[in-house]
Amino acid sequence: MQNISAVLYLVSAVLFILSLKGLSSPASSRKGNTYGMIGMLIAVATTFMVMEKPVLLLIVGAIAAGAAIGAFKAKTVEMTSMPELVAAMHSLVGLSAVLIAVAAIFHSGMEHTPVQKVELFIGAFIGAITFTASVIAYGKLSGKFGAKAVNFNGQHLLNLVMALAMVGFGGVYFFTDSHAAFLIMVAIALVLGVTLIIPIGGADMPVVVSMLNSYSGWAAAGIGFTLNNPVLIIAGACVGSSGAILSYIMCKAMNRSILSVLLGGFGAEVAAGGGGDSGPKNYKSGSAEDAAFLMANADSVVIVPGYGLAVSRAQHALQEFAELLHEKGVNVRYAIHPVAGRMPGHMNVLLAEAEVPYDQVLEMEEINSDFSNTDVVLVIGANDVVNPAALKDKSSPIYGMPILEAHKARTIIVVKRSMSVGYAGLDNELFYMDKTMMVFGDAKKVVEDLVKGVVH
Amino acid sequence: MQNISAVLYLVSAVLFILSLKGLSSPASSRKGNTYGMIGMLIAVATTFMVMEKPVLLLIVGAIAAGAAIGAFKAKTVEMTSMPELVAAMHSLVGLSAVLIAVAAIFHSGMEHTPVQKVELFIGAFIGAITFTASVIAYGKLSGKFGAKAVNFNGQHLLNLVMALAMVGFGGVYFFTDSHAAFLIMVAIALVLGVTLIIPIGGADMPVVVSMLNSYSGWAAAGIGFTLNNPVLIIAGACVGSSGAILSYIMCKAMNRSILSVLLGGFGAEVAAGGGGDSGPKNYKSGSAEDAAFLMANADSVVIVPGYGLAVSRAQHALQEFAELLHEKGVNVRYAIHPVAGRMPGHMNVLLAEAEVPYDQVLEMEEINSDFSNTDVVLVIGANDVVNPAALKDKSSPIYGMPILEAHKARTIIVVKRSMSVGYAGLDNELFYMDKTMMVFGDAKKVVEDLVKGVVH
Amino acid sequence: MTDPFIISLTIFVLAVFVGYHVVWNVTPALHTPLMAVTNAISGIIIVGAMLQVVDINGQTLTVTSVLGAVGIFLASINIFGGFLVTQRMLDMFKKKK
Amino acid sequence: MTDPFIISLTIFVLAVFVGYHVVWNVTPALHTPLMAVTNAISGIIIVGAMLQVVDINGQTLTVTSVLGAVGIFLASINIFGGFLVTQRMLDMFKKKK
Amino acid sequence: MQIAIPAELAAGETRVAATPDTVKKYVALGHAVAVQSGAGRASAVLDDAYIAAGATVVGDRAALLAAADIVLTVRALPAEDIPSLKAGAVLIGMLDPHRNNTLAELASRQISAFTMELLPRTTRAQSMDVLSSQNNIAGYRAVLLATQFYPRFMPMLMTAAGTVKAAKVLVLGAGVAGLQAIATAKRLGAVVEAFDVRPATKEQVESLGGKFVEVPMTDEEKKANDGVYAKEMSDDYKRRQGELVAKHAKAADIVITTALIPGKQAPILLEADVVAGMKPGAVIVDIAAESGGNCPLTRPGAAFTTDGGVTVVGFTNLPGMVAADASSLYAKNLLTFLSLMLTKEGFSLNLEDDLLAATLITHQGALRFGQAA
Amino acid sequence: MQIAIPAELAAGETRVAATPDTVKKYVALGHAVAVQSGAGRASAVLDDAYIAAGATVVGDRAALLAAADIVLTVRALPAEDIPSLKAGAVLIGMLDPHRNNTLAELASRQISAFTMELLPRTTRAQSMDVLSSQNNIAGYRAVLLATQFYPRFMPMLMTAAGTVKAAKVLVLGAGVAGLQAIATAKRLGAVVEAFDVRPATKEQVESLGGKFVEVPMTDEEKKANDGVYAKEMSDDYKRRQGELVAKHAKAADIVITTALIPGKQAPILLEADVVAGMKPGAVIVDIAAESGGNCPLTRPGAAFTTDGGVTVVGFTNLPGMVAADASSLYAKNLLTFLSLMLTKEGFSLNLEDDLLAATLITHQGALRFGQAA
Ligand SMILES: NC(=O)c1ccc[n+]([C@@H]2O[C@H](COP(=O)([O-])OP(=O)(O)OC[C@H]3O[C@@H](n4cnc5c(N)ncnc54)[C@H](OP(=O)(O)O)[C@@H]3O)[C@@H](O)[C@H]2O)c1
Ligand SMILES: NC(=O)c1ccc[n+]([C@@H]2O[C@H](COP(=O)([O-])OP(=O)(O)OC[C@H]3O[C@@H](n4cnc5c(N)ncnc54)[C@H](OP(=O)(O)O)[C@@H]3O)[C@@H](O)[C@H]2O)c1
Ligand SMILES: NC(=O)c1ccc[n+]([C@@H]2O[C@H](COP(=O)([O-])OP(=O)(O)OC[C@H]3O[C@@H](n4cnc5c(N)ncnc54)[C@H](O)[C@@H]3O)[C@@H](O)[C@H]2O)c1
Ligand SMILES: NC(=O)c1ccc[n+]([C@@H]2O[C@H](COP(=O)([O-])OP(=O)(O)OC[C@H]3O[C@@H](n4cnc5c(N)ncnc54)[C@H](O)[C@@H]3O)[C@@H](O)[C@H]2O)c1
Repeated sequence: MQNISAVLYLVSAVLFILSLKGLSSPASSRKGNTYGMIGMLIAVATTFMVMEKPVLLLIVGAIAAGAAIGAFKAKTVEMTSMPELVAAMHSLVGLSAVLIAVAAIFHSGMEHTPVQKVELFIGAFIGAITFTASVIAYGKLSGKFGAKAVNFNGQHLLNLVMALAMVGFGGVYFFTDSHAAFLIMVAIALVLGVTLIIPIGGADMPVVVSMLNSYSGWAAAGIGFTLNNPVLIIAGACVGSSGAILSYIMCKAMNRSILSVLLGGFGAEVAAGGGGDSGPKNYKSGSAEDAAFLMANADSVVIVPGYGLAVSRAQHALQEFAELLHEKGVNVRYAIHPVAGRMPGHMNVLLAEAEVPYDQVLEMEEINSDFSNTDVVLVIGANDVVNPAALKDKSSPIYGMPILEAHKARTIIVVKRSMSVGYAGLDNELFYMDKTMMVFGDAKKVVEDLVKGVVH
Repeated sequence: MQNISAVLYLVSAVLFILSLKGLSSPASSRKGNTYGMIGMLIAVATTFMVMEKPVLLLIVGAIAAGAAIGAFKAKTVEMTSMPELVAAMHSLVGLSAVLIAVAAIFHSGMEHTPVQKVELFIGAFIGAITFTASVIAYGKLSGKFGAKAVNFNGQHLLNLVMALAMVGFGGVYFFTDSHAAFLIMVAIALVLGVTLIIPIGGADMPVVVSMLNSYSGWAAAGIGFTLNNPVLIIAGACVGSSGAILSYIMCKAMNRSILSVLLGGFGAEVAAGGGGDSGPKNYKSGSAEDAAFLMANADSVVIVPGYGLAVSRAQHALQEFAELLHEKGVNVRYAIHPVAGRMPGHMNVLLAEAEVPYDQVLEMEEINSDFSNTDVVLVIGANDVVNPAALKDKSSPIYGMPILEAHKARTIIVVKRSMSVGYAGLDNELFYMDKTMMVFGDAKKVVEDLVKGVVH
Repeated sequence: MTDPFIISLTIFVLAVFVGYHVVWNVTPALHTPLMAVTNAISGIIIVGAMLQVVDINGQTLTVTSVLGAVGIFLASINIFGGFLVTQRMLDMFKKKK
Repeated sequence: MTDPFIISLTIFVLAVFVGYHVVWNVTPALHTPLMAVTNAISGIIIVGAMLQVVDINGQTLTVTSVLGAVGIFLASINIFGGFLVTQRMLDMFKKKK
Repeated sequence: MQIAIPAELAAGETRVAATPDTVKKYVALGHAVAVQSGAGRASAVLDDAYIAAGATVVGDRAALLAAADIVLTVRALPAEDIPSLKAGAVLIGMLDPHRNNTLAELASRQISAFTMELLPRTTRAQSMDVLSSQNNIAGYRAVLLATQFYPRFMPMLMTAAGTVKAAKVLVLGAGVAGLQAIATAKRLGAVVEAFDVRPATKEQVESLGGKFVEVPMTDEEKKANDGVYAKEMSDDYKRRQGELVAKHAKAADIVITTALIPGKQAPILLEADVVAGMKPGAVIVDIAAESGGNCPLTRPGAAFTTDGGVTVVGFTNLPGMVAADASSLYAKNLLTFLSLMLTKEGFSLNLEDDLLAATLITHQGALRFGQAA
Repeated sequence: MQIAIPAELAAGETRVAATPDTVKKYVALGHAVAVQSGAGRASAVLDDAYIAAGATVVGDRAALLAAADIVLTVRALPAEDIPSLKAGAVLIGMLDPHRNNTLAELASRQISAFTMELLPRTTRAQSMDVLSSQNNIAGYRAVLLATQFYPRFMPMLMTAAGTVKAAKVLVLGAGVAGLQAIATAKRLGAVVEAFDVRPATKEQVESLGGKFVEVPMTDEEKKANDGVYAKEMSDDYKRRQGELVAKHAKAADIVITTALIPGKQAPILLEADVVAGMKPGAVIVDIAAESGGNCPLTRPGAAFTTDGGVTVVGFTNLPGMVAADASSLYAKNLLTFLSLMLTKEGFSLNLEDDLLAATLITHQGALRFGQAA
C-alpha cells in the first residue's frame, strides 16, 4: 500500500515535470497542460488512498466548492486580466500553506520533531508572505489599489526589523511550543508581505508575480518536508526553482537586474514626453523576441521601412528575417512610401542591395487598402511616412501628404531607437496606440534579434 | 554519522551534476572537470568514513595502482587515439560492475532480498555487456582488430536466443541462489557484448562508445540500488541518461537513425570512388556545427569561394558568417582565385552583392604565402582552384595552373554537396587529406548552419 | 537508516535542478501560461491540506480539520483555475502547419 | 515507512531527468571531453567496490574482498584516466577574450 | 479647360510636359488635352500613344497655344510663342525666372505663369517637386556618364589576366542628385566618398554605404547649415574644405560635383590646379554645369580631356538623357501641382496656398517674381 | 631580345599591347622594350609612364619595327608595316586570321606570327586567353552602352513623383561576355533574363541571379552542346528558339546579344520583325556586330533608331571603350603567353606545346593557318 502510493506519487511528480517541460515550447504546451492535470488527479487520488480516517465529506465538499469557483473564474476572466488572476491565485496557495502549518500545529494527535518544527516555521512564513504580497500584487495589477510605488525612508530597515522579529517569535515557538508565538510569527510575516511589495512599481509586477509563484512553490516544498511527502517536495521544488528562473529570464528580457526590481523604486510607469500636449502619453514597449513571436504566428506581415533602416544599414538582416517568415508560411511584403528615406528611391536602393525580389515590394497605392487585413505591420526606422496626423490633423505641417496606413493593421510593431521625432519633427500618435508595440534599439541589432527569435 | 555521510554523498552527487553541466559549454568546461574531481574525492572519502572494518591496505593499494596506471595513460595517450582510450576505460567500468556483483553474490556475510537479487542480476549483465562490447569497440577504433563490420545471417536471431538464455539463467539464480547460474549468466552476457557490437562499422563507433558510456552509467546505478547508495544512483543515472542523449545527438548530427546504428550493417566505412586509381580513399566528414566551432576558435580563417557558392547563391549568408567570426576576434579574409567561378570576376560580383568590404578580398598572389600560417581554410563550393594536382602532378590537365594553396593550412574545411568533380573533371586529393573535413550539403544551407553554430 | 529528512533533501535538490533546466529555454510568449501552470501545480499543496482533514481521536470537526478543509478549498480554486485558464490561453495560439 | 527501493527509484528518476537536460545543449566539439568525464564519473562505481572490501567474519582476503579490490583498481584507472584526459583535451581549446 | 502640350524647342531638350498617363488623368477630370505632333518622340512617346490616351494631336503650334487655357511646358516658351498665348491663360513649367527675360511680356499679356523651381520644399510639396524628381535623375545619369568616359572598370574584378581595382568615386554635394549618384556608383561596385557642407548629410551618405569626407566645423558653422539649403560659407572654412577636397580628388578616379546654391552661381569646389593633379584617365562630371559649374574648367554643354588626361564632362541636361522617365516624373509632378487648382472641369486659384503663392511669378498683369527679394 | 610596341592604327582602336606594368616585367627579364610615342595615350598611359617603367619611346614607327625581334600588337599590322619587319621576327596579336589578307606576306617574310584568338580554351591557357579577357569587358561595356541610349532608369525607384519600373534586360548568349553583362545589369537593378544554346549555362546564369529562358531540348541536342563552344543547331530547334526569344524580346527593354560561333558568321537571333515588335525606347546592343551581328538590322560600328523607336547599337570595339583596363588585361595576357617562349634574355619556341602550336599561323616561311581545316 505504502509502496504503491509512493510509486503513484512518483508518477504524478514526473507528470508535473513533463508538464513544465511541455509548457516551455508552443508545440508541446497543450500536452504539457494535460500532463499537469493528470498528475494532479493521481496525486489527489493517491492521497485519498493513503489517508487513514479521512473526513470525506469535508474534503470532497471543499474540493467541489473550490473547483466550482476556480473553473468559473477561469472561464469568465478576460484575457487582459490574466496576470491579475494568476496573482490572485498565488495568494490562495500562500494562504493554504499558512493554514496547513497552523492546522499541523494544532493537530493534537501529533508530536513534532525539532526538524519538523523548523520546516513548519519556514512553510508558514513563506506562505504568509506569499499570501499578502500576492494580494498587493493583484491590487496593483488590476489597478484596484496600490498601483503607485510607495517609497519612504527607512523602508528597508523596517523590513529588516520585522524579519528579525519574525525569526525571533519562530525561535520562541521552537523552544516553548507556544501556539501564540507561532501565530504572531505568522502575523508578522503577513505584514512583511505587504511592506516588501509596496515599493515595487506596477511595471515590474510580472516579475514579482513570478517571484511569488516561486515562493508558493517553496512553501509547498516546505510543507512536503514536514509531511515527508515526496510529491509535495518534487512539485514544490520544481515550481520554486522554475519560478525563480522565470523571474530571472523576465528581468533579463526587460534589461533590469532582479535585485533592483525586488528592492523597488525603479519600477515607475514608463511614460513619454509627448508633444507637450495633454500630458505624458503611454506606450507599450516589448522585446524583439515578443515581436518575432507575434510575426512568426501571423498570417500576413507588411514591412514598412524608413530612413532608420538606411541609417543602420539593416537591409540584409531584414531580408533574411522576411525570408525566414516566408518559409514559415507568413505572407510577407514590403510597403514603400514614395518619400521614405532621404532621397527618391532610397528604400528601393536598399532593398535591391539585399536582393529583395521586386514582386514583394509594393507601392503605397497598391498596399494601402490591404492594411486593414494585415495581422502585423513592422514599421522599421520609419516615422513621418506612417504618421496618421497627415490624414486627420489639419494643423499638422504634413497634413495632406498621403501616408502608409499602418494604423489600420491589427497589430503594429515599431522599431526605432527612442521616442524621438523624424524628419518633419512631429510626434506620431501611431506609437501610442493600444495595438502598437515599440521595440527600441538600433534597427540592425533589433532585426538580428528578430532573426534569432524566429530561428530559436 | 549516517546522516553526515548521506549529506556528503548528496554534495558529491550535486558536484557530478554540475560537472556534466559544465562540460556542455566550452566556457565552463574546465570548471566542470574540477567539480567532477572534487565530487569523486568526497564520495570516496565518505565511503571510507562509513565503512565498517575496511581492509584498508587492499583498498588503498588498489586505488594507488589504478591511479598510477590511469594517470600515466592519460598523460601519454596521443590526442588522436582519445576515442580508443575512452572506449577502453568503459570496459573497465563494465568489468568492475561485474566484479562487484559477483563479489556481492559471494559476500558470505550477507543475505540478498529478492529485489536486490534482481538488481544484482541487472547490474552484472549490463556490466558484462559493457565490458566486452567496449573491448571490441576499442579494437575497432584503434584499428587493432575487428575494424570491419561483421554481418552474417541470423545474427539478430542469435542475439535474441542468447539474451533469452541469459535471462533464463538469471531466473535460475533468483530461485535457487545458485552461484553457478549467476556466473553462466555473466558469461553469456560477455559473449552477447561481442556479438552485439561486431556488425557495427567503424564509422559509427563514436555513437557506440557513447551508448556504452550510457550502459556503464546504468550498471553503476544498478549497483547503487543494491547497495542502497544514493550517490551511485544519482551519478549512474546521470551518466546513463546523458550518455543516451549524447548518442542520440551524435546520430542526429550524422543524420543517422540510432536504431540503424545499433542494428549495424549501415556503418560501413565511408569511401570514395577516387579517380579509379589505388582503390577507394578515405575522407572525413563533419557537421556544420563542428566546422563552426573550429572556426570560431581559430585565430585566422581564409575563405576560398568557388563556383558552388555562386550556384547556391550563398554569398549573403557567407558574409554574415564572416562578420560573426570577425566579431569574435577571428581574422577573416577571402581568397579569390582568378578563375574561380565561370566568368572572370565571378566571385567579385558575388562578394560585392553581399557587400564584403574590398579590403577583406585578397588576390591569389597576396594570400598564397599566408596559408601556412592560417588556422582554418573554408573552401566553399570550390574545387579545381584548390587542387594540389596543378602543382605536383605533371600528367594532370591542369598542371601548371597556379592554385590557392589551401592544402598548406592547418585545417581545411570543404563545403560541397558530394565528392563529385568540378569543371575540369578531376579528383582532388585535398579532400582526402588528414587535416581536411568535408561538410556536405548545399553551400547556402551549410553556411546558414554555420551561422547558427556560431550564434548558438 | 538515513534520516528521512536527508532523503527528502536529496529529492528536493534534484527537483530544483530539474525545475531549473526545464524552463530555461521557455519562449517569452509562454511566460504567462507557464506561470499559470506552475501556479496550478503549486496547488499540490492540497495533498498537505487533505492530510490534515482526518478524524482526530474520533472528532471530525477540529481546528485542524477545518483549517485543512479551508486549505483544500483554496488549493482547489487554484488547481482548477490554473489549469483551465492555461488551457484558454493556449487556445489563443493558433496552430500552423 | 516507504520501501527504500521506491525512494531509490524516485531519486533515480529525477537523476535521469537531470542527466538528460544537462547535456542537451552540449557543443559538438565537447562531445569527446564530455564522454571522457562521464566515463570518469561512472567510476563512482568504486564506492560499490570499496564496500565489498571488508573484513568478513575476521577474514580479510575473501573472494569478495579480492574481487572488490580488483574492482577498485579498475575503477581507479577509470577515474584518474578519465579526469586527467579530459583536462588535457580541454587545454587544447585555447581561451579567447 | 483646354490643356496644351507644345513640343520643346530648346536645344537638346528631350523631355515633354505630359505623358499618356497624365493625359488620361486630365481627360478623366473632364479636360481636353492637345499635344503638338512629335512632342513626345524624344521621350519614346509616339503620337499614337497620346491619341490612345484621349488627347488630340495638333500640327500647328501657334493654333495649339492660341486655343489653350493651360499650357504645360518643360522649359520656358521662346519669346516668339508668347504672342500666340490667349490672354489670361495659365502657363506652367520650369521657367528659369532668374534668367528668363520674357517675364515682363508674359505679365503684360495677362498670363498667370507658374515656375516649378520656386516650389517650397515642404513635405506636402514633395510630390510636385520637380527639382527633386529631375535632380534624382541627374545624379543617376552622372555616374553612367562618367563610365562612358572612364577608361577602366567601376567594380573590382579578379581575373586570370590580372586584377582590376574598383574605381574611387568622389561625390561633392550630397543633395538629391548627390545621394542618387552615390547609390548608383555603389551599385556599380565603386568605392564612394562624398562631401557636403551640411552636417546632416553625413548620416545620409553613410546610409547608402558611402564614406563621408568630413571637414571639421565649428558649432556655429554647423548650425548655419542646419537647414535644407546650403549657405555661403566663411573664407576660412572654404580654405579648409578646399584642401581636404583636393586631397581626396587627387586620389579619385571619378569626381561628380552637384553643389548648387539656389539662385546663385554654383560654388567652385574643384580648382583648376586640383584637376591638374588628378590621375590621367580620371573623369569629372559637373552636374552644376548649367549654373556655371563647380569646376572652373567645365565647359557647359561639352566634354573635353585636359592635357593631363582628365576628362571634364559639363553636359547640361542630364535628366533629358533619361528622357522617358524624366518626362513621366515631370509630367506627374505637374499633374499633382495642377490638381491644387483644377476642379471638376473648372479651375480655381487660391493664393492663400503657399505652394501656389510661391510659384506664381506673373499674374493679372503683375510681375510677382523678384519683387519681394 | 628587342620588343617593340607600335601604336595601333586601326580606326577606333584605343588599346595598346603593353602597359608600364608589363614593360617592367620584360625589362626585369633582361629584354629591351621600345614603344611608339603616343601608343598608350588613348589608354590613359602617357609616354612618361613607359619611360619610367624602363622602355624607350621612339617616334619613327618604321625604325621601331625594323629593330624589333618581337612585335606586340593589338590588331593586325597594316600591310604597309610588313616590309619594315625584320626577317624571322616574332609578331603576336589578335591577327584575325579568318579575315587577314596579309598572312601570305608575313609567311614569305619569315615572320613567326602568333594570333591570340586561336588559343585553345584549356584551363592552363586561361591566363593568356584574350578572348576571355576582352569579351568580359565587352559584356560589361555593353550594358553601360545600353544605358546610354535607354531613355529610362535601370533600377526600380518609388518616388514622390511616381514609380519607375526596373528595366527588363534580355541577354542572348551566356558566354564570358553574356555572363558579365548579366552581372552588370543585375548590379544596376535590372531584371535579367538570358538565353543560350548550351544547357550548362542555365546554372551559370542563375548563379548570377538571372533567369534562364529555356528552349526545350531533346537529349541529343543537349549532348551536342555539351562542350565549351556552341554548335550549329537544327532548323527545328532554331524555329522553337526563335519563337521563344521573340516572345521575351518583345517584353524586354534592353536586349544584349553576344552569340558567336568561332570562325563563322554570327547566328541571327533577333529577326527584323521581332525588333519591329519591340517597345519604343527599347535598346539592342549587338556585341557580335563585328562578325556580322546577331540582328540583321545591326549596322556594324554605328547606332541608329528604327521607326518603331528601337535603338540598335552595333559598335564594334567595346573593349576599346574601357581602354585602360582592356589594355592592361590584354598586355598581361601577352606577357603570360610570351613567358612560354622567353627565357632569361633569350627565346625558345617549343612546338610541342599545344598553346604555341595552335596559335602559330606563319612560321619559317610556311603559312600554317587554314591548312589543316
Ligand atoms: N525621400 C526623399 O526624397 C526625402 C528627401 C528629404 C526629406 N524627406 C523626408 O524624410 C522623411 C522620410 O520619412 P521616414 O519615415 O523614412 O523617416 P523619418 O520620418 O525621418 O523617421 C526615421 C525614424 O527612424 C529612426 N531611426 C533613425 N536611425 C535609426 C536606427 N539606426 N535604428 C532604428 N531607428 C532609427 C528615427 O527614430 P529614433 O531616432 O527614435 O531611432 C526616426 O524617427 C519624410 O518626412 C520626408 O518628407 C524625404
Ligand atoms: N572564371 C572563369 O572565367 C572560368 C570560365 C570557365 C571555366 N572556368 C573553370 O571553372 C573552374 C572554377 O573553379 P571552382 O573551384 O570555382 O569551381 P569548380 O572546380 O567547378 O568546383 C565547384 C564545386 O562546387 C560544388 N558545388 C556546386 N554547386 C554547389 C552547391 N549548390 N553547394 C555546394 N557546393 C556546390 C561542386 O561540387 P559538388 O557537386 O560536390 O557540390 C564543385 O565541385 C576552373 O576549372 C576554371 O578553369 C572558369
Ligand atoms: N520636402 C522635403 O522634405 C524635401 C524634398 C526634396 C529635397 N529636400 C531636401 O532639400 C535639400 C537640397 O536638395 P537638392 O538636391 O535640391 O540641393 P541642391 O541641388 O540645391 O544642392 C546639392 C547639394 O550641394 C550641397 N552644397 C552646396 N554648397 C556646397 C559647397 N560649397 N560644398 C559642398 N556642398 C555644397 C548642398 O548642401 C546640397 O546638399 C536636401 O537636403 C533634400 O533632402 C527636402
Ligand atoms: N579554359 C577555360 O576553362 C575557359 C576559358 C574561357 C572561356 N571558357 C568557356 O568557353 C565558353 C565560350 O566562351 P565565349 O564567351 O568566348 O563564347 P563565344 O563568344 O564564342 O559565344 C558566346 C555565347 O553564345 C552562345 N551561342 C552561340 N550560338 C548561339 C545561339 N544560336 N543562340 C544562343 N546562344 C548562342 C554560346 O554558347 C556562348 O555561350 C564558355 O563556356 C566559357 O566558360 C572556358
